[in-house]
Amino acid sequence: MELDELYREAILDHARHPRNFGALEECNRSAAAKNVSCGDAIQLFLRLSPAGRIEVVRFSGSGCAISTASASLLTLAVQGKTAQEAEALFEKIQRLLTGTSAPQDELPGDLAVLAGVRRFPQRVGCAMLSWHALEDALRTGEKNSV
Amino acid sequence: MELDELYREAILDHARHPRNFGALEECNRSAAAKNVSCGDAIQLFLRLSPAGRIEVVRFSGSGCAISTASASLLTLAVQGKTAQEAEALFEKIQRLLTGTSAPQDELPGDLAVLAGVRRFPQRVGCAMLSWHALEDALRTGEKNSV
Amino acid sequence: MRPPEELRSDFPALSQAAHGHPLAYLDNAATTQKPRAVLDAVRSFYEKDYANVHRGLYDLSVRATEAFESSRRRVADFLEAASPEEIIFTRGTTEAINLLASSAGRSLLQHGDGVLLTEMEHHANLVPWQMLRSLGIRLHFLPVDDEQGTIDWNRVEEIAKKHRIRLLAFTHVSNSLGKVNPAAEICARARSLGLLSLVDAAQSAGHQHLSVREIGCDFLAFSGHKMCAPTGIGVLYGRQELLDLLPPYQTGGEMIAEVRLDQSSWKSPPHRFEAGTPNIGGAIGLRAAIDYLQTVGLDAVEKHTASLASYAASGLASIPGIRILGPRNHRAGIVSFVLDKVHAHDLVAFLDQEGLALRAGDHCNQPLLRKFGLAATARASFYLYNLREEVDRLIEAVEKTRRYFAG
Amino acid sequence: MRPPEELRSDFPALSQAAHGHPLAYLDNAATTQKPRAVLDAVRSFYEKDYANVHRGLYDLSVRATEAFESSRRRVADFLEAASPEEIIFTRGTTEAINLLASSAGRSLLQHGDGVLLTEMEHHANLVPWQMLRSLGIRLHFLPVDDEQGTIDWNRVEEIAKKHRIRLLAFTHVSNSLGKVNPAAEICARARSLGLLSLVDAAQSAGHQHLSVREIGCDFLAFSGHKMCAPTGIGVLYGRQELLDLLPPYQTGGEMIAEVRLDQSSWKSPPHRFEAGTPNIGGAIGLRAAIDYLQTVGLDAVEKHTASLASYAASGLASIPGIRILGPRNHRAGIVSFVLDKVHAHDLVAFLDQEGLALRAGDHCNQPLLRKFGLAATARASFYLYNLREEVDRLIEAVEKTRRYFAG
Ligand SMILES: Cc1ncc(COP(=O)(O)O)c(C=O)c1O
Ligand SMILES: Cc1ncc(COP(=O)(O)O)c(C=O)c1O
Repeated sequence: MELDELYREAILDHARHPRNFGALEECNRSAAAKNVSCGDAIQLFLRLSPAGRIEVVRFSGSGCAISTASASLLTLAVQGKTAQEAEALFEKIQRLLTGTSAPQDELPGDLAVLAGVRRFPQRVGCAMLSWHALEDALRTGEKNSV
Repeated sequence: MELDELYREAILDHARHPRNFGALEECNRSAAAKNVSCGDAIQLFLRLSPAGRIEVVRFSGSGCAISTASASLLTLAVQGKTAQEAEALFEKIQRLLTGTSAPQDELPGDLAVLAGVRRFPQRVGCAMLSWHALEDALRTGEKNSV
Repeated sequence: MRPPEELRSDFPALSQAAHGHPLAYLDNAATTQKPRAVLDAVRSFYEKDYANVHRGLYDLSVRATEAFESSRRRVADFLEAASPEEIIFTRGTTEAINLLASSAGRSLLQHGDGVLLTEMEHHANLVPWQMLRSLGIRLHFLPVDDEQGTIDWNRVEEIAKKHRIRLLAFTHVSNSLGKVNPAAEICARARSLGLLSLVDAAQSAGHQHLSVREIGCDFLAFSGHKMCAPTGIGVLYGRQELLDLLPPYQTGGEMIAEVRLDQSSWKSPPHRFEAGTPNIGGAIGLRAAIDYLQTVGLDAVEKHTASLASYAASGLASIPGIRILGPRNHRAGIVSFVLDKVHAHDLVAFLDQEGLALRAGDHCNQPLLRKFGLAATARASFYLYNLREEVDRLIEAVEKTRRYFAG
Repeated sequence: MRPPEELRSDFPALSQAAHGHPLAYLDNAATTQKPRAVLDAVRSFYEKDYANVHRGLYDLSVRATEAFESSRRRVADFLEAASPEEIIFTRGTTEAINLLASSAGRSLLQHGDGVLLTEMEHHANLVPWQMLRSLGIRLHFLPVDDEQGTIDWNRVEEIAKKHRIRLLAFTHVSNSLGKVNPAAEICARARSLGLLSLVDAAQSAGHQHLSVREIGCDFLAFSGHKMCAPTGIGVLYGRQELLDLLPPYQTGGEMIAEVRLDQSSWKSPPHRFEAGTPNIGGAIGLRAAIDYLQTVGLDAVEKHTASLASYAASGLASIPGIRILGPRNHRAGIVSFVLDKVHAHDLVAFLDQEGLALRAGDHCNQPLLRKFGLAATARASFYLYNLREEVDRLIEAVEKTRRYFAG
């Protein structure tokens, strides 16, 4: 089935068992993102070290399998990264999913499973939701109200 | 030419040489009518006798050949008639031109030349313009401002 | 009614495949497909009779005007309106309600007046009224008591008296629940309380017999595209004596009597409310759609779609973890549902793979869904060309998706 | 450009007879005929790719959304806009200007601000601004100095300073005079004075190369039906940073971000301004019309229509008692005229008998015609498919009519 390309086993696993799920009380950065066309909403919580490294990252909210799995994968991917490295990752995934970079420009590690979204433009917004929250949390210096 | 049906010789004659044309200072009834879709405007002036008979009738304004000829013909047709008779004539011509009465139900006298308008629905408004002013002048008891 | 298998062949779009399956188009509450008769009528109009309307004195424009105005008469007949002057052409239901809210907000409704809505209104019959708040007009809501869409219409009286309600605006058929509100009863009640009434008939027009005379409403709005007509055309019906009181909405050509640099005066309804060149081709298409639907028979359409929906609702009910919204009895051709542990978006993405076109989302009913603790549902909605086999395929595919996600 | 004799065959409506003559359609300023390519594109969209847009997750609706949004991108290219987000779909020019006036009246324009128009504006670019008077916004007018349509644009500065002008709104091409206003120059002047600018491009879009980048306007409006597209679709272009400041116009579905019973929030432009189901088929038709016109070549269209108009103006000038309005040089494809002792309505009724379709009336330009002491003119307006022979027939038929009425 074509859809297996989108709902790879790893995606389903992350959707059923999201990692780093639940609010983080002691965060110093956070942001919410909402997909107005479907109502999916994600809150992202970060604790950055004084040196700007992501020490802890968690998310909460509700969404479809794609947005949930993408958020779960995000938390694994950015943990331990510097803010700059995380931003670079955001830009890479955005380029890859919106088709402005070549497909061979692969995503690193576990994130590679998101590449299947590329063929379903109507779902790119779902996959990008948590990443937009990340972007937002990193860019706005202070803790946002979520 | 089909149009000769509309622009009969008598119509052209009345359009070129309208009868009873010009304002009537000493009127006791008057009304204006305007065709919003083309800008044609007619003012009608009546002097009614105490018994309700139309003693004098004149018109002014500017319009196409059909509306001018129709107004000119109107002045001839209603002169000397009672208000009731004039109203009956209004209704008759309206029925005839808007097609709600049978064509054999002919218009009296000179008015018969207006029957050709029937085949040109876009011109019925022109032909009816002065008649609507007549109707208005008769119905509203007092002299209107024009 | 001609059997739906046969009616389908009137609709070119329905003969396509989707992901290797025959397309089962089950998103009719969003919009309907177009029969060949409608596409032909529009095309032939543009090929033979097209010109701008209302002001032309040449033959072609007389014909175009006559075609356009005869569409208005056709709509008036269709709705059993008292006269064609009661029919205003708009882009659709949304524009119709915006027009009414904007004009009524400057005439029929006064500062301090209340407008009564229900909690099941489509955003199109909610947000335009919210905009009147800045004029001191207050909104009140009849609660929806349960997921079946029950509303206690007896409460209208008490609310109307307490809050100086002037207008009651409600949806005839809920686009997410498939609930059918008793429009005639409601409007009679409104009238007896001295309230004006607006019926949002977006989901009922072209889906059942619809008469403003029988319903007794003051205003009614619908969209052509949900009843076989092209996009971009819809109708606001209004009782003549009320339309006479309403100021214009959009302004410009065609709707004015006299224009001076410093002021202008207006034509009478309906032209007062139709500024600029209207969607002439759309009106021709709407007339053809009405002709088509009346040939099929609206009572039959209503029966057919309701029977498919209740067949679907009972079939889906046997799937573990499913939750079906809407009334148990007397359901219009709409079934919304959610599946435990499967987000509606994932569900319809899977159904799409089986050639089943359903919508997932809030269906422009955010407040209602929020009340039920939901952000989105999947929705199957039926029309005259849908088949029982398509419902069977739906039920099977939902079950298959459930199993897939259950892992 | 392919020769007009050949282009004609792309337009089914042009091959018909009128009163026993080949139809000469000379009412293009009111609306244009549609090429087969546009009719085909719309039909094929409804037959293959039709669904509602924006919210569907199934294949068909993804295709419909893509087709609709690609039409928006096509319009952005056509106008050389900075991005598709600057393109708002409306019913036509009239709605575009109503939208802008209504939204700007609640944001960009303040109580006491002035709007500067010209005396040659179409009612569509006059009456919507008159409606803002109730908000304390004042209107001022640049006079038209003569029947050629001369405007002294140097006066903008003095008026702008004296009357706190905030916006200058003017027609690119006058629909009754055929006067072409130097849009780029005017907008540069407006910008240097700190004024916002709106160009009414109803008569120039699809009739000449048109670039918002070159013109440097803040807003621009046009109608599809005057450039080969179906009725019911048009565009408001607005610079992104200004659109961001504008509140919504119509409200309802598709334009909201979040709806609660007590309040709502809006999407960003352009969707903020497109409430409800849009005219999807109309947008597809507009895209096809742009494709068609660009294949023909817009510079060639401009040259062709201007040359027909100046040929017509000089030919008509030899008829005794004729009075021709509009500029002597650099006239767009429009010629308005009146004949001594023959009312314009009678004149076009006679021309109709000869198969010539012309408009008579005020052309939604009442204040301008009143200034010239006229209630109506006859107007011939040309497009890519008109022929020199048609102009010859026109001149001959006007002369014949004159003789008929001279009796
Ligand atoms: C009940 C109801 N009202 C209003 C609308 C809005 O209709 P449109 O988008 O055609 O303006 C819809 C359609 O989605 C609807 O279902
Ligand atoms: C200059 C001008 N502006 C505005 C309009 C109004 O266009 P529409 O009727 O398509 O809204 C027209 C068309 O008549 C026009 O010529």
